[in-house]
Amino acid sequence: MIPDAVALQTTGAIARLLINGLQAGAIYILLAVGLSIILGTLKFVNFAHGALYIIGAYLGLIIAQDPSFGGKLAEWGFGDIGLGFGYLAALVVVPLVVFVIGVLMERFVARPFYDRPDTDQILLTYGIALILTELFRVLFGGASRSIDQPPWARGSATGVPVLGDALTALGINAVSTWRIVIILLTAVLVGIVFVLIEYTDFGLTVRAGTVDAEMVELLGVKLSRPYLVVFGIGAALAGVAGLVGGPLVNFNPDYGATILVPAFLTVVVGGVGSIRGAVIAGLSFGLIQAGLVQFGFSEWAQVGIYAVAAVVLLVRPQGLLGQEVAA
Amino acid sequence: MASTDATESEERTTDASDTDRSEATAPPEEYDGPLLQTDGLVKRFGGLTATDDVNLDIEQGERVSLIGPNGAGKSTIINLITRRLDPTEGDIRFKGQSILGLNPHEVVQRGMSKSFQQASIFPTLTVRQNARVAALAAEHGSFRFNFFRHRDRFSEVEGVARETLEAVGLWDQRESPAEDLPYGDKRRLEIGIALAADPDMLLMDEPTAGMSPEETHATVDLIEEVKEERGLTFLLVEHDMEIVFRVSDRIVVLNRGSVIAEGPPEEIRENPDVQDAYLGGVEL
Amino acid sequence: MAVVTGPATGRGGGGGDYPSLGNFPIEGDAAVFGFNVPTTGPYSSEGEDELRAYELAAKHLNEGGGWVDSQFDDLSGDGVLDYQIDYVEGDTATDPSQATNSANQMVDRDGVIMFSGGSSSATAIAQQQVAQDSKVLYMCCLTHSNETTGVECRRYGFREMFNAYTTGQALAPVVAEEYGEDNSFYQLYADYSWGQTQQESMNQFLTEIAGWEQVDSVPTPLGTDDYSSFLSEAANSGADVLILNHYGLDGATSLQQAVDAGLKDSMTLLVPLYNRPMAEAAGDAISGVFGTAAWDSQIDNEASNQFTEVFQEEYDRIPSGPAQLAYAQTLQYAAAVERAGTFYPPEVIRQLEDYEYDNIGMGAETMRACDHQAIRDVPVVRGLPGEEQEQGSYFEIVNVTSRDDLWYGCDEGPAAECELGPYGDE
Amino acid sequence: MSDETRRADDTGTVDETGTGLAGGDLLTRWRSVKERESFVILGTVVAVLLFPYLFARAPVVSEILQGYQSLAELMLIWGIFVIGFDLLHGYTGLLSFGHAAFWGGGAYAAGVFAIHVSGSPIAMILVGTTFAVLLAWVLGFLSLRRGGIYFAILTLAFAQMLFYVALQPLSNLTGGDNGLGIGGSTIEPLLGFIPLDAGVPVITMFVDTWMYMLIGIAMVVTVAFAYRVLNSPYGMVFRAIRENEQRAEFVGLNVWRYKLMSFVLSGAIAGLAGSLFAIQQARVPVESLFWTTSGEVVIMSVIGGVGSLFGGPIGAALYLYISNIVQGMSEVVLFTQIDKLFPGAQAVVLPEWASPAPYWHLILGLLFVLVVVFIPRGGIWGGLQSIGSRIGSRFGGDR
Repeated sequence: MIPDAVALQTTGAIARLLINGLQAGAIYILLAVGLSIILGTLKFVNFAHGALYIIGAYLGLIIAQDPSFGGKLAEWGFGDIGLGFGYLAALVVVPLVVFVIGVLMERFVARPFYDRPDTDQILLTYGIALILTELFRVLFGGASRSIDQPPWARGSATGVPVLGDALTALGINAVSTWRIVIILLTAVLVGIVFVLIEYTDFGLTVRAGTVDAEMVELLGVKLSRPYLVVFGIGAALAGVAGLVGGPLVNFNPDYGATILVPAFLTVVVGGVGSIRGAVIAGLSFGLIQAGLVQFGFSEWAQVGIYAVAAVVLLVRPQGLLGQEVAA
Repeated sequence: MASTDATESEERTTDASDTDRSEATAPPEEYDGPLLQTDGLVKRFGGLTATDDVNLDIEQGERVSLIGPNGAGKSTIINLITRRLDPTEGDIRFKGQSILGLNPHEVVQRGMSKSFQQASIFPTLTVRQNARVAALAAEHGSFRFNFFRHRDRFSEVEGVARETLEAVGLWDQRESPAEDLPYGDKRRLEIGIALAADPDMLLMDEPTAGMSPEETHATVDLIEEVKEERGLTFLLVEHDMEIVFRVSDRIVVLNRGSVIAEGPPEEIRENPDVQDAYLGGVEL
Repeated sequence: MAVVTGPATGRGGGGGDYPSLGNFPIEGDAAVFGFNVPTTGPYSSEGEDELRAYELAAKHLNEGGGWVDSQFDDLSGDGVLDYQIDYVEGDTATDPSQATNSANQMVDRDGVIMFSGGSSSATAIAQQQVAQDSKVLYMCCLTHSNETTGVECRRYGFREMFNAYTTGQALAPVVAEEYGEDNSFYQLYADYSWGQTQQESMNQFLTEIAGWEQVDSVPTPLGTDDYSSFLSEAANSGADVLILNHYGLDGATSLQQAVDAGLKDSMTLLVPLYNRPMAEAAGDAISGVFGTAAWDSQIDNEASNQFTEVFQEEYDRIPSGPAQLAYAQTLQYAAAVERAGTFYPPEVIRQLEDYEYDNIGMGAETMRACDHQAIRDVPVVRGLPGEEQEQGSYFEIVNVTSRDDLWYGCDEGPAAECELGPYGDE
Repeated sequence: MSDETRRADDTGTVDETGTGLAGGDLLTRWRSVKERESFVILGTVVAVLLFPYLFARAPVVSEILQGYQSLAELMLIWGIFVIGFDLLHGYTGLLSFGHAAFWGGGAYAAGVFAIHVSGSPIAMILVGTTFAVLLAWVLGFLSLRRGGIYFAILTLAFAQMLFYVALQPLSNLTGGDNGLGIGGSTIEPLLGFIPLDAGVPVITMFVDTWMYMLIGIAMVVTVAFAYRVLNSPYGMVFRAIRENEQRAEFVGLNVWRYKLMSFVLSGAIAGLAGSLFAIQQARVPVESLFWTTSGEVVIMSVIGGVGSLFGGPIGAALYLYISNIVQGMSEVVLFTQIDKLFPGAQAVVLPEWASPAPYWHLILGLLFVLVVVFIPRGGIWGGLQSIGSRIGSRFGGDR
């Protein structure tokens, strides 16, 4: 028999690892799922995905609060364009707006480039990311911002009824409510997308198109509309990531590029086009990072992810749950 | 190339980084058995058996056609022979030696060349440069450490390129970009590229697909010509029965992955199994 | 830079003939200063404030006003020597490469006789190198790393700002008095030279001076933007105090996340160094948190008040700590030129070295010759609650730790690793 | 463009060296001359000699351009880097987003060698380049397993990994976040007796210092080397792989090995450029390994013209011009020197809102996207060439 105190300590350590891993992975997963379904279905590489995060974050800030911006907006007298409608309003509006932005991107950016080489797509979206980043910098200034946490999710989760007791019982004494919200929100959103792709007619069309677009078109199913929707969903997920990440991590126009690299790595390690793969890879990254910290190897936390990714890709070039390998 | 065809989801396992073994284990010069043999060749994709116990023997100088309805497994066999796919079971021997474990380029270096279904050329290079690339591979092997010598120093390469282009009748167009050629000429160039490697055996995957009647005619003439001049061994996959019967010494009929008949053209024409397989399809 | 030797005399040379060196002698009627600050990127708000102070300094040098009239007896208010002061501006974007390029442009194309600026140690160190190699003086602005006047020190660079080492020294007595002596502390530190020395200094002085006990000190990799795993380990350690050794905006992020995780309720938080972009970004999270700051307008003495006043008059805003540094270091250079009677860099350097002064509102100071570090007091501050913060005012001064309780000898600490290099006239 | 065969007057793909009709009109002869190797090298030498003079010292021109010597040096160094990058991207069709690894790796190797072993510039260059070659061999082996986007992402990931390794675990060696300070005094004189900051006799007015000479020589050597490679069998095979990898494999070429060679040659040139960067700056910022550096070389290459020897350096020069000089143009003065041409004429100072300075990133981004959309394989060099050939055909008739 293990003495109770030791048992509590062990469960506590495991619970902390899980919670930390989950919350660290959540944002990556939101970004990676969107990237992955776009890349898997449309075969389109979106280096501007990080910019969508930034759009979501700034848009959320403007809708939820009354921030005052620097940059040219201020110079032109529009420094205070915040609406102050509150966070919930942002949670409704941001995904919709970024969805529309995604649809527009598919129609006017991606579609003309489907027949161009992969590398041209990378170059184009990289260029668009540069332009968007710069536009934000010029308009809003380069300063780092953050979104306030909504009042209902402020402070430590240990103070929340029921949940707090459970956490304390598990030996967790430092986790912000907002992180729990992020974990739940990510789970719900990714779940919805998963059901949509795996269990609906729309999803069936999309998946069939992934395998053989020509064949699907021959069968008389138009793929252009599902493509629009897929791109929109992927974009909206990135926008939501920006919105929920905004209260957690300070952002500035450059942050989109910072977050893009690990998100891409998550996609490639998980396997392109696989939602499950993206989730598993994102969680693994989160757990690896949290584990390295918890067991005293924190200086390797950053390098660790890249090293693990390199090993995975050497052993399984198509990623953990990847399907095809085109040599 | 990004082939995302679902049926090709399992690619061959040979690591591309393997070193060249073609030179090291080159087959003996005077070998006079069957040029190409497949021995109980089986290929399964998941639960689907695309190739089922196929045994082919192709003698030197023989012209063999592989026919069969859509989905009979012709492409799979070609992909197995050219080492784009790994067989599930069985062996493939070229010039008496197993080629399993070789990379595609090594198979080519041993003397088996392939012309593709679509005109697979180097579009923005000139016609002459297209031929040169192929000639280079034939003259220098699959890789050579010579990045610091001007290419004009390699007159033998130039010679082969010229010979090839003259053979396929494209010498006059040598300076135009390959992508500007009419479709028929592109196919001729493609065949030329395959020939420049100076192969012992040529695999042709539907050489006349998508051609006009005149172009088809010209291509068939070209094949006949090459056949006469070079004494090449052919393995032809073709839908157009007229061509098949005109150029083949022997015909192998595939259905659902298995060989259902083989023999000289006249025999095949009479074979009831073949007629069943093609029921309502192509008149023989 | 080609060093062509030959007789050439700067006008107003006074002290006789000097050979050409770097951008000396000055061509034309104006001496050009280079102000190299981040005007884009996340630290731009700091850079812009520095720039305001630099422009103000140039204006006062030419037309009189501010400290030129009252604090710096060497300065006339009618240019420096016989030259009017002109200036060029550059953008470092807080990126060392960009800072180097921009500094090279000033030295090479614009012919500056001195340049100044910076908001991170990496950019300051990079610029100091340009200064040494091109024999043009560089007056550091905001750089807090030990290396700037330690292993990376240069003959052509001078620093007014204090460093990571002294931050721990200055904080320890203040927090010991505030929170008592029986405390255990847990440190997180950014895993690069600044963070490492910062946590060493905290450990040393909190143990020695405050009598506290360190539970653990954990590095966070650079580029970390989610500190949750680290914070949850910290919370679990049983320590009373959590020290977040993260610089600037990273500090804002880690502090905010600590507060969000509820750590402020169970632990006392400390940060080493406040600056304006960080305070702006962290908002209410800094409330009650102790730290140090370069300078603050609340420091109540004649020079400080005067600077705040002229700055407010000119720009209608409260100056930040780095602004005071920018203003002070520009005038220090100009005064040294006046004392030397020439812009010839080696002579100016000799005037700056071991110079004792008490005219920038930080008490009596010495610009030490052995490592070009100003030996001065360090302000300790405490963050204000969100609702009491306003533009330019984010913390309250708790104490100004005297220089007598701080610093280290020339043969110890970072100074022991400093080799300044040549003057250029040897 | 230059790589497209429609344009036989392209220096990268000289095909018919002088086989055409001899004794044609002047234009034809000019065309055949300008395709010779010696001409290309000579042209590069002249350009390298004249450039710093025009950019930094010539009356009127340099004042309008607002150029200066050290920027000219930097432009050449980055130009070399872009040539190396383009060998892989433009000619072999492999888009690497991790070339910072070779640039930064070469720079660090040269810098560490200078500090701990010898500060001889030649030795630094050799060490830096060799290190980059070895690194390219390893990274190429790992990332060439997959093509297209995967290659881009894998190179990006490996380079980022190196960045983080240099930032922390190896910070004792690399100086971590502060960068590696080599120091001008650590770098020894060229060949032991020529200080790099001394003026070059006779041609001082043109090139100023030996530092520039060293970089200029490296540029000429790089151009000659790249020209040779592109006109060797490799050049042909690289293009064949770019055009149709599968076909190249099926003519019997070991595509994988050629790709690896392309990667290594490209890495070698990037390493050379990185070593020069370390010498010129006397410092290696850790950002030289960061992925934005990889992004910069991509932008330079595309703007200048993918798949052309001279497009790269032009793209590099333009990028650095915008990021260093336009960046600082807080006020735009048009016709600065006009009074020298027309006495009494006034320069025009544009109002502050018209200053391009705050928008320099945006300008680069827009330029980049425009090139990607409309002239993906041409860039500015392609544009110049088609203008040139249009003029040529107007005066010379149809070829």
